[in-house]
Amino acid sequence: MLYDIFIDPFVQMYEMPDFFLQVLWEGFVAGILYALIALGFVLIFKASGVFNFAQGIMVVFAGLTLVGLHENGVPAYVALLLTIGVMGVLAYGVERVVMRPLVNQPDIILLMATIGLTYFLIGFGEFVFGGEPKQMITEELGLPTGSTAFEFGERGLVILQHIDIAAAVIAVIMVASLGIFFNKTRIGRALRAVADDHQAALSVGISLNQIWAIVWFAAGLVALATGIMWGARSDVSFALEIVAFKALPVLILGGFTSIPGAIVGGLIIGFGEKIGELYWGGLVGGGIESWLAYIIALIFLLFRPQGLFGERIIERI
Amino acid sequence: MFYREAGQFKTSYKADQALMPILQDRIGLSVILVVAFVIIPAFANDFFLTSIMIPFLVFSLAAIGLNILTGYCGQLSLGTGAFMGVGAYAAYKLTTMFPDANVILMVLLSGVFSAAIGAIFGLPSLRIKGLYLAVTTLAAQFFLEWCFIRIGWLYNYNASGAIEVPHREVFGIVASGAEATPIVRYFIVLCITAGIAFLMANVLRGRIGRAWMMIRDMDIAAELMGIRPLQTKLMAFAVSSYICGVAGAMMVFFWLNAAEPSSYSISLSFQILFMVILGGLGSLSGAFMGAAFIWILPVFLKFIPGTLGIEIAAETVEHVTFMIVGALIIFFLIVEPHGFARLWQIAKQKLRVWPFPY
Amino acid sequence: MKTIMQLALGTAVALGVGLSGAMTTVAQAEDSNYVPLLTYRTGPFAASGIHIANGMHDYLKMLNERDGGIGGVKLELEECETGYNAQKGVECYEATKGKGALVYNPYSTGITLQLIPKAGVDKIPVLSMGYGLSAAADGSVFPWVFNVPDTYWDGASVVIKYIGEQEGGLENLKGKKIGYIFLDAGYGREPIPLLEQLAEKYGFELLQYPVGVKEMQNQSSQWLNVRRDRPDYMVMWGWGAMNPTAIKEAVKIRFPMNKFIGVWWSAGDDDAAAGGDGAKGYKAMNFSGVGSDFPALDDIKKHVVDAGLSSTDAGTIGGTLYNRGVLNSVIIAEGIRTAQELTGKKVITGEDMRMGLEALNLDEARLEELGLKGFAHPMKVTCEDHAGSHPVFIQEWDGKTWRQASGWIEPMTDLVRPMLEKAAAEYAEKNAPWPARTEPCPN
Amino acid sequence: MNALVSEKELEPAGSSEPVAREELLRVDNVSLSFGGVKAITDISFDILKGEIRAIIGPNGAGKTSMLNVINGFYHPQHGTITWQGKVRRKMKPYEAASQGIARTFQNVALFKGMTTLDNIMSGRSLKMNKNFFWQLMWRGPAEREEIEHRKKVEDIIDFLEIQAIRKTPVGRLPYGLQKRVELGRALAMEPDLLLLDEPMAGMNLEEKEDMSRFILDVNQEFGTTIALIEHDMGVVMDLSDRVVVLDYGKKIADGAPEEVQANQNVIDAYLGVSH
Repeated sequence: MLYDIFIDPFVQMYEMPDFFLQVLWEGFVAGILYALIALGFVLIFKASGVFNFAQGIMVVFAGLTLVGLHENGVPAYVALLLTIGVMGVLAYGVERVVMRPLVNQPDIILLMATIGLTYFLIGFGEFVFGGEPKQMITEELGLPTGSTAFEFGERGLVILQHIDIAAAVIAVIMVASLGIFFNKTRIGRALRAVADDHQAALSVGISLNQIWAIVWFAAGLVALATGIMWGARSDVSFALEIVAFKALPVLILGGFTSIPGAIVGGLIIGFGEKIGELYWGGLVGGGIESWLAYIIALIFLLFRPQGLFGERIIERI
Repeated sequence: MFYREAGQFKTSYKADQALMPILQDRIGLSVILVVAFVIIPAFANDFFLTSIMIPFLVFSLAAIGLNILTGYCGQLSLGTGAFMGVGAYAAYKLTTMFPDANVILMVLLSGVFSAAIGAIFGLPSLRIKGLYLAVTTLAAQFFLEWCFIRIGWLYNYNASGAIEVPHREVFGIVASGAEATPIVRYFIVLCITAGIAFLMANVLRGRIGRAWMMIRDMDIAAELMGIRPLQTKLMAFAVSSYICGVAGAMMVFFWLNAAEPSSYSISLSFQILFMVILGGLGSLSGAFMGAAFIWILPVFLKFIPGTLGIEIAAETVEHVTFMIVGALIIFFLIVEPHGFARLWQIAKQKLRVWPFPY
Repeated sequence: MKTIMQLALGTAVALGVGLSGAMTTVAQAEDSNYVPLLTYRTGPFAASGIHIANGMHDYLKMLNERDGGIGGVKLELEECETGYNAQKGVECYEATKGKGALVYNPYSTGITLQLIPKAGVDKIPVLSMGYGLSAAADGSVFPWVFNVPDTYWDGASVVIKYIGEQEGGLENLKGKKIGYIFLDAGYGREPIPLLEQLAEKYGFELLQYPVGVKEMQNQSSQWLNVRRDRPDYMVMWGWGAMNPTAIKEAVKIRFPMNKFIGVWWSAGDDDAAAGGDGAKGYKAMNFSGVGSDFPALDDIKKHVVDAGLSSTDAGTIGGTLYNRGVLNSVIIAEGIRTAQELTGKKVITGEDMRMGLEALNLDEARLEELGLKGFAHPMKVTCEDHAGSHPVFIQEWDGKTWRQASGWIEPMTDLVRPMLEKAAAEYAEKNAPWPARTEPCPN
Repeated sequence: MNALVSEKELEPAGSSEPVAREELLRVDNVSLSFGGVKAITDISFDILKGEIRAIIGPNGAGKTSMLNVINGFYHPQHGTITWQGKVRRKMKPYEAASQGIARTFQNVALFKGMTTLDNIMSGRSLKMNKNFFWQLMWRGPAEREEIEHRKKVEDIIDFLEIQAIRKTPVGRLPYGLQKRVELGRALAMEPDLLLLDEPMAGMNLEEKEDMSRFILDVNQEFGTTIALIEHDMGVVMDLSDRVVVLDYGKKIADGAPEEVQANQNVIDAYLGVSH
């Protein structure tokens, strides 16, 4: 028993290094996708203090809109542009209808409102585009679909999916451009000001409403990118929403306000759950992936309540 | 005008501390109880009892349970569904282990197990607060769900992986199983829910209820006033989980008759959370109002078009229901973030001054 | 504030009116047979549910349009959306049973389990076609439940038999590894006891890969495990979004698709199409016709779909799951017809329907008469055997469409039947006092 | 009013002649830092039974941190605290409360969702002990206990003249009244030592006078020892028996109000001589 827990997994890693590499790669890709969802959360939380539960559903909604438009005869790239437009309208609508009237409410009320938004988007998306899962239009968007296999040794084999590589590249580009946007542009500076202190930002003439609409739009774009990537891995349907829950432990690890935290947290959860499932999951019958991420986050929190990148909390009265 | 306490003087602290110090409230409650215990059983059909009243009462109880934790003690939980599941599985194990025992007693006892599990998952609450805690309760949700699937002992190794409610009689009346009539189930559920609601009202107006609210409103100050945070929070977790566990056991024993692990999934947790928030955090009557709204509205939306002779495809109804429920949640949060309970108070205030608002 | 009060009042009034409407049971029309269809076009399993729902609805609707119903009596159809959710399933059941429902087709193992004990009490049979509780095939214990044409145990035995054939005989399975990937719920777990027994008997190794309902779209771990374990064959018991994801992942790890076999619920056209070219060669069991080349389906297209009486997309007629839904409705319709013949009544009750289903005899001649020659294997229900252990065939995906890849393969009834009886006895014991069968046998 | 005064507290109350007072609390060489930031450096002073002890100093001098150390919310890295003659081990805030230390806060820390009555009742938490099962029943012991304590709380409400807002949620009260409720809540604990953190901050003159009167009454009628932080020098000089002055986390003076007022260090600190 002890051997199975403490020694055997490592022996396996050593004996099948190609497989171990493959596991790491899968963990990396899953982590990137978790990180992208978490990134959407962080953007909104930073700027408005809203824990946007609907981020997961926005991923599906964006993907569904894209595919749905394409199914109705819109060319892929036009559909992509239209979807970006839809996300813009959504951002504006959310700011107008949900955020503005609820300003200054307690966290839990805002959280509930975003859960209400989740329900609305599920109903709306299925109402317009139908409930059946759809295939992501990967090829039409010019994304790679094949795979490359690296063979070495007698049975050594590592397979990399091109779409996964693309996902990683796009994630890096998104994070980099967000970084530039935050640091180099006027709106980005305003955004950071809002994140620091709403009142102070208001007093120097920054429009909160405008900023909120912009972050929701940015989160919508991140959601679209995530939706395309994840949709290409499985399919586009609201069942995907459950996968989006994984972004929550990622946030816990990375902290609600840290973009690097979201990335690192995503990778930790991605690696952790794949390695845990494949090398230890078998001991308890497998399937531990469904909760391992949360337990990792929970244990982590017990030792570092402020998250990976958060500052130590000094309680004051 | 109609709701006016003028002339009702309280001459003792005892009278002032009563659950309902105002006569009109007492009359209102009596009317509700008469409707619940006499009128509904006398006139309602099976559909109304099984699909509206029983689920409504079960969910009300679960909402009370969550309200204790979230509304009164301020600890946000997304694991309600799993705690309800613990109650259900515990009740199932108890009744199959002791087939001759009183099934109602077993249902009430099952809550003890969910209370224990709830307290264990409440331990991190000492260090983790707010939304962070909510995410950690998801660990409870998903871990327990996994247990319901993987631990065959819990469902007696049924090939179906589900728990099926056995036939049990209490004092010669069939109380559970397929032969139990809706009216019997309704009375059991009604008595348990009303009983627990009453007992909780007692706890909440006393020392313990106050301690929970102190933790909720300002945990640091509460601690400086001598409240032990861990004990108090754990107690809230335990009491809340007990109630949720009983509700979960009632859900399978007196309503659904069989349950798969997916019956106690995260969506159930959200359903209950909606009820609590819309009904009003920190309000027992709000729990009932929230449950009525969240449960009955979709049923209403689903069956009304049919009875009015409008042909709408079933899936469209479902989609529209989602949209309407989502939109109404946002709408009510904007109109009154403190829920129906506050709306009701405002309405009472209006009645008090009507017809002269000034 | 005033507007809110008005709104609240309005809502209350509307609710009151609505509820009183819902409470008054719609009087059953004297001249029709009422068939509620518990379907799901929403939720995580909508992918599979929509096609089934379309097939079920369209065939019965077609009978109404073409023949004016069955035996001269129209069918009153009502769909009730369950979303594969047990709560809503019970709600649908309670809402419809008072209207004189003849039979229930829950299309969810969870809802089926809830209805099994109620069926005998409310006197409405449950028809769980190829799903639900395997043990219910024992008609002497479960007179009110029918799971024609096959149980999951039949299916599992067919898969092993087929793999044995591929390997040149069951004896060659010795030392082979067979992987079993399944939806981690009652549905996917049910075949395991039989598979384990077969593994012992034939000496192959059974490797299990459970997929949680939440993880349906994120199966990379399971398939990495498959890659590590290198099984010779993979068998899948999937549903909904699990199927296309599994097929994609199998393509990804370059698992030989011709050694990947799904149950009849993993046989959807969309499921296989998700794998693209790589999915060519994927196999699945089936017991309902392949393609749309049947006169009855032409009638559906003509009378229902083209007439705009259905939400079906004409291109999906003939899909595996659509045809499955049609077969389900054929059994309902034939059950009603048989019941009408047995009782001499036109408008029948749930009890009559039970007799009709129990006396069901769908032979080749009858299938041809229905315009469904070769659509299904002939099936005959007996009082003891409510499933029938009917043969199943294997179909193969050619990259565009399914084509039949084997003849009809008989299940290992000799092995399955004793297990069924044992399981039925266990169920009755666990749910004691389980009512003994008192219903007369119509045969 | 008498109901509130226990025998123990009656003892030093009202005795006008200056007796050698017993030491209630002593702080020896306490240092506290957060990471690298030193909040308190090597501070020692004592609080005698029955006196009003003021802690003053410019903003950021470490006054509130000192109170936090006294009631166990912060744990100093160095130094000891002696409470009623016994050296105190590292303890949790609720243990300090159960030993008889109550306090009010710089920024009002009332339980916002509760009424005035409930807030003050919350101060009785430590004195109430009927368990969960009695609470479930209510009728009987739990109700009797509740009424018994309600009487004491009503006495405090009378004392503070806040009868009219008894059933008002405290969130809706004006600031001055909130401060008063907070004092009531601390009084309900019947503490041996009452820590007041800027009880008069943000008040107008009239409110300050009221508050000063309450503080003196509490000290004289109930004999409660009081340690207070206050910026209003006039108030400090009038109310307190002895004053300790902190600046940059260090003690710069300690003694009677007049002595402290004349101390050059104190004058420099307040006038801002560069360090």
